[in-house]
Amino acid sequence: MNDMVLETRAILETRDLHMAFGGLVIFDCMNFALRRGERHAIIGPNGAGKTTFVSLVTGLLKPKSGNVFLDGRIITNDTPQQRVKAGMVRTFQINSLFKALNPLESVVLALLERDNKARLSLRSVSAETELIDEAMALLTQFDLARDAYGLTEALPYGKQRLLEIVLAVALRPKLLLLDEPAAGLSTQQGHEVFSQLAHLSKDTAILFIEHDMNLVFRYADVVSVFAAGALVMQDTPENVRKSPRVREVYLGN
Amino acid sequence: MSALERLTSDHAKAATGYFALLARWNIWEVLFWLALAGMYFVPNVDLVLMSQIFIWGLFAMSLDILLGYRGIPSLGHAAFFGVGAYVAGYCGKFGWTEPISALVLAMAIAAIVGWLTGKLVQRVTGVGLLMVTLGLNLILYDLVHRSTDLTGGDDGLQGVTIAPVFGLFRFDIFGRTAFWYALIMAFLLFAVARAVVKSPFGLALLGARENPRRMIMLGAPVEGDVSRAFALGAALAGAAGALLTQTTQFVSPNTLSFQRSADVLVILIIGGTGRLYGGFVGALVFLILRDWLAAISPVYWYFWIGLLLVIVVSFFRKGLLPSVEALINRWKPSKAEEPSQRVPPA
Amino acid sequence: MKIALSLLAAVSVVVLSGFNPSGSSAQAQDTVKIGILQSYSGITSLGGQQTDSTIKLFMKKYGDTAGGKKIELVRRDTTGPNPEVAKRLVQEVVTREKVQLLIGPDFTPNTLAAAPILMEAKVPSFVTGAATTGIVGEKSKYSTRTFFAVPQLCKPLAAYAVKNGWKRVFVAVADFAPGHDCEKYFIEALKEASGTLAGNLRIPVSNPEFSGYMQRIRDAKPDALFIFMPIGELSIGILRAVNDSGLKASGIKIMGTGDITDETYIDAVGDAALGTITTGIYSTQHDSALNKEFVKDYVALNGAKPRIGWGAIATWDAMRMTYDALNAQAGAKFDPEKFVSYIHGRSFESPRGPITIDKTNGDIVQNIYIRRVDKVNGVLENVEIETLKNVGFK
Amino acid sequence: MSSILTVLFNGIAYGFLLFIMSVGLSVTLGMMNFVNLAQASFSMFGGYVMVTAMQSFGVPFLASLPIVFIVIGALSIVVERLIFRHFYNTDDLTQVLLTIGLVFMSIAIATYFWGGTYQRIDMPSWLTGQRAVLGLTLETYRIFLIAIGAAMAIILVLGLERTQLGAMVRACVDNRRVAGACGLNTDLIFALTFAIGGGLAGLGGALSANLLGLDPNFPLRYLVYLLIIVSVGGMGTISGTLIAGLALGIADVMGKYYFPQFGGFVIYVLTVACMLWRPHGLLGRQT
Repeated sequence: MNDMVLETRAILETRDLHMAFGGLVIFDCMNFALRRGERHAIIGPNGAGKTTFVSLVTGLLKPKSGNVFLDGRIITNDTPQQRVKAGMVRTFQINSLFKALNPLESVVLALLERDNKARLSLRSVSAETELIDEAMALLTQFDLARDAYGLTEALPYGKQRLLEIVLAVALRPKLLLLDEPAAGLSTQQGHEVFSQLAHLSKDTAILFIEHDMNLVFRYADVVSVFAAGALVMQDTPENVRKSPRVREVYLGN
Repeated sequence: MSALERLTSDHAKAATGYFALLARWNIWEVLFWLALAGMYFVPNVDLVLMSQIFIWGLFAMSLDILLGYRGIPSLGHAAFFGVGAYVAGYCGKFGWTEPISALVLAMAIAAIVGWLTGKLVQRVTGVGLLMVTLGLNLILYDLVHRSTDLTGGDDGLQGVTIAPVFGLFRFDIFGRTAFWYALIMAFLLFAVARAVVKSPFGLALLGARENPRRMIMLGAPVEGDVSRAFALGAALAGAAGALLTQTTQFVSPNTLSFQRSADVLVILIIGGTGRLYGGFVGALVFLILRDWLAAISPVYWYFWIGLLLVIVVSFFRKGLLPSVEALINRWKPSKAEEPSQRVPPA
Repeated sequence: MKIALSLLAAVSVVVLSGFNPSGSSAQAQDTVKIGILQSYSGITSLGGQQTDSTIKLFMKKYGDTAGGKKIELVRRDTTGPNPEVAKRLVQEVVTREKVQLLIGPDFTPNTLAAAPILMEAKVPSFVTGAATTGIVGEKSKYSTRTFFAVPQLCKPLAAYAVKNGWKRVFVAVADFAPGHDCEKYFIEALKEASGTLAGNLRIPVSNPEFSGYMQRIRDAKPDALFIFMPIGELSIGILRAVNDSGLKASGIKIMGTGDITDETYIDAVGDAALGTITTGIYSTQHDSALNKEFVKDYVALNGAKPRIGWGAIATWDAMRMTYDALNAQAGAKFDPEKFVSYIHGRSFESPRGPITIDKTNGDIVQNIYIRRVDKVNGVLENVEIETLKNVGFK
Repeated sequence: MSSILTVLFNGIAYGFLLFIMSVGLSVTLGMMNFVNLAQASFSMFGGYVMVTAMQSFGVPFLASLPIVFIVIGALSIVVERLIFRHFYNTDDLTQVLLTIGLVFMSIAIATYFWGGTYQRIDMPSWLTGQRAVLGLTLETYRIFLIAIGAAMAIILVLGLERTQLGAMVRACVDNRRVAGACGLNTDLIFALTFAIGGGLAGLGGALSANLLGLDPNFPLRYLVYLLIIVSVGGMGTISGTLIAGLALGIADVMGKYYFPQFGGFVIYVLTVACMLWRPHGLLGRQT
């Protein structure tokens, strides 16, 4: 792997990753690479290990063996916080938000944590005017400005989904991992989410798990197909769409 | 950066305005503290009882930082109160009689003990957390209670002399200095706690109370914040302990007894968690009621205190303050409500 | 931070000024207000009830005026050894109720917390429920002790044991301040009487289980066991354990200070207390006409339950001295200095026996009785078997 | 050598006593996920019912035990129906505060009915004194405690953890809605479980009153011990409570015999260490 050219160097890489829950082997020897700024989709039937893979990469789960590299640096044993500080941010399949905080406060909190300004201090939050402005800008960008002051718990599911993504984007990640971002959204909202993501700066890599094939084929540069804990195929969306093996993986032979 | 350009300026101003509104001292807060100060001039008021209400209020507020803002309950918060009380007691006994500096020293030592406790209980939750805090409190109580040559044990620390405040105001038997000293110190420490709770750290505590897993994913040092929250809570509790020692010139093991840990929890729940004022309102109600009940039915007042607690837990679980506020909000809905008050931790 | 906040503060202003337990009536010339600060609730509620019954009896016999002044009582509940509450109540009754005398507060921590106030406000007080040495005297010039000082009860049994040939004595005390004092005095006295210490134990105050200690005492094979435990479940527990574990049956003499066989708790111990030898300041069995009359009247007025304990006799003597001192300054305005100088140095016959209040520091010199627990017509009693005359408080 | 065996025997007896006193709480706390500190008050009233039965009605000691079980069981059903059933899905802290309030009320009620003094408890003659067993002189009452404790443990472990009733109770606790859906009368089962828990607590109070002394402050004195046993033993398992009770009982007695100067706080240190090492108790299920 050391013959990689610098600018196409992998932002994320796993080398012979092995993971098992007790006897059940999830990944035997998973090698995976994601280039800087690449928009990469992971598809595959349920139970193919997609969410487990994301949890391993983001540190919520520890692999049995093998290593994970971020920007060329080994992070297998880093804590989830260290990974976030290193620029790797994820969203959850099921919304995981702050019930009692309203969207504005939630995003401001994310920004404060990003700039590590949330430690013991006597200055009021209102003093952080640029962060508050940035938060408001992000909410406006994702069309949540009108809901900024309402209770997060009272937001419709679709808007909560958007807020989940805003919280991740707020951290200006180098690598954004999205676990079924469009889940529970209408197709129109789904496209809206993905077009927002497309606008993100070029050097932010995005790795997302998605079932909606036309979203995948429209927004992904590269598609990986997972099945039963193995990377069956990794290619451009068109090739994956045409490949008989992918159809076989989904429909079974 | 087209998104930023599209930003309309009024959106930004409204957002900063929102946080400024939350931080600003509103009229009712000022009235509350003036009312408390006004108690001094009420004819025939028991000044010593008032000073102890301020001390209990400060102590309950220190628990509110942990329980109301970070969602960590504790059955052993009196441990920090006792540490502060004994540090102030030793200062008074061994020549460091100036009260304010002794108070600061007491807060510092209590903060260290709090920080260590935070480290210890980081991964424990639920009944286990209640048991660990209770256990630590009982161990400290047992140690203080038995080492008679060091702490005077059950008879308390003797020979504690406290110099007049600023060399001018002696702690007289009528409790005048005690009243003002306790009130002003309680107010200053309240202001500090209020600033911290309105600061980014306060927001981080609320985030961790609501959803620790999400905070981890924002890169927040959640466990480190637990220790910092414990240090802050312990420092304020230690200050309350020191105030009690200095206003009564005496300290005994019951400053860190299980009864005190239970009482402060009851006071906070009666007042209401998550708004810093709950502690003071709870202290006002609990101490006046107990003093009055003990006078009219000396043997059976336990029954009425128990009944009060059952009623508050059953019908006013959010506490008196929030329930009264909810009543008032029905006619005149308020615009900005503190995040900590919206969804009670229970 | 709505209107609710100042609404609640305003309510409490009303509650506070309106409801304080008793408005301070103007200080009439011809009344003397006595503050009664005892524990009426919680673990030690018997102390308060006993004080009230004794005062009721005293005022029934000697009327409610003394030296031409009407006696007015102001009662407050210290809720047990709770210095924070005790100090506040003393301050309240002294500064707002303007009491001139005080019976109590009970327990050593409460007494110590109250001392500076009583000194400054010159309010004479009677220590009827705290035994630690040195809590009367120079630190509280206006206080008089009618209870007892720890050494008074702890020292005599050492010499008594050696005299009866029980040379090897094991000492077991409760692990708190008075316990450590008592242990120190007893071991000193034992050395003086050339007895040998078979071993000593400090038993934690919150402790329901004694069998480990019983085994340790049995292994040491002492002639006698000396016990110091506070009144209450610890005394009951250890006496039952000593009996159930067969220590007493194996011939070890059981000794202790009178607290462990106090009349108010002895029935709960039952026959396990039989034969226990204790030092005491008072027993209802004391053989004197004055005592027989006192016991008869007390039971007639207050009933047999709860039984008469040391708190009662300490309060009785305090009332006795109050009335005498007030009569001595009849007609004049109440003068605390005269009151205290009249009492300090006085000797008189109390139902417990002759007592003297030390001139210099107001502590008590009294007879100390060696007693044994026997059944007197079916009831467990502390029968006095030896009298040690005028034992000092050092 | 004999003293070590006697100390061990006394430790086991004290362990069984702790088990008897806290098994009621482990039933309610563990199986019903309800932190009921007022269990200590049920124990106190159990003691008072026994004392009243023996002294006012001349009921012999052994016969008074079933009476205590039934009376306190009934009392706990009333309290459960009136108060507790509204608090099943509240958090631990709310339950702790509610039950502390009930403990305060029970102290005043006991003082009102039975007075503030310690109760006089006369054991039947065959239960007092010592007996020579295998060369050791052991206290008869402690032998009786071990016998009753063992019997209760067997009945409970088999009864609640191995029988259909036990399964029904655990089903209700794990998921009340679903259990209700498959036809289990959850209210009845919850009330019944509380009755068993309360009855056991009453029995615990009656059996321990002789050793620990009975007065209105009984709950405050022994509340902490009950909590320690149940949390160390593992919320919800009878066997966990038994092992924790025996372990702490023996450790306490042995501690006092071998290094008496440490005395009381050995138990507290053990508790904190155990709760940190296994927050759900020795045998507690990972809830």
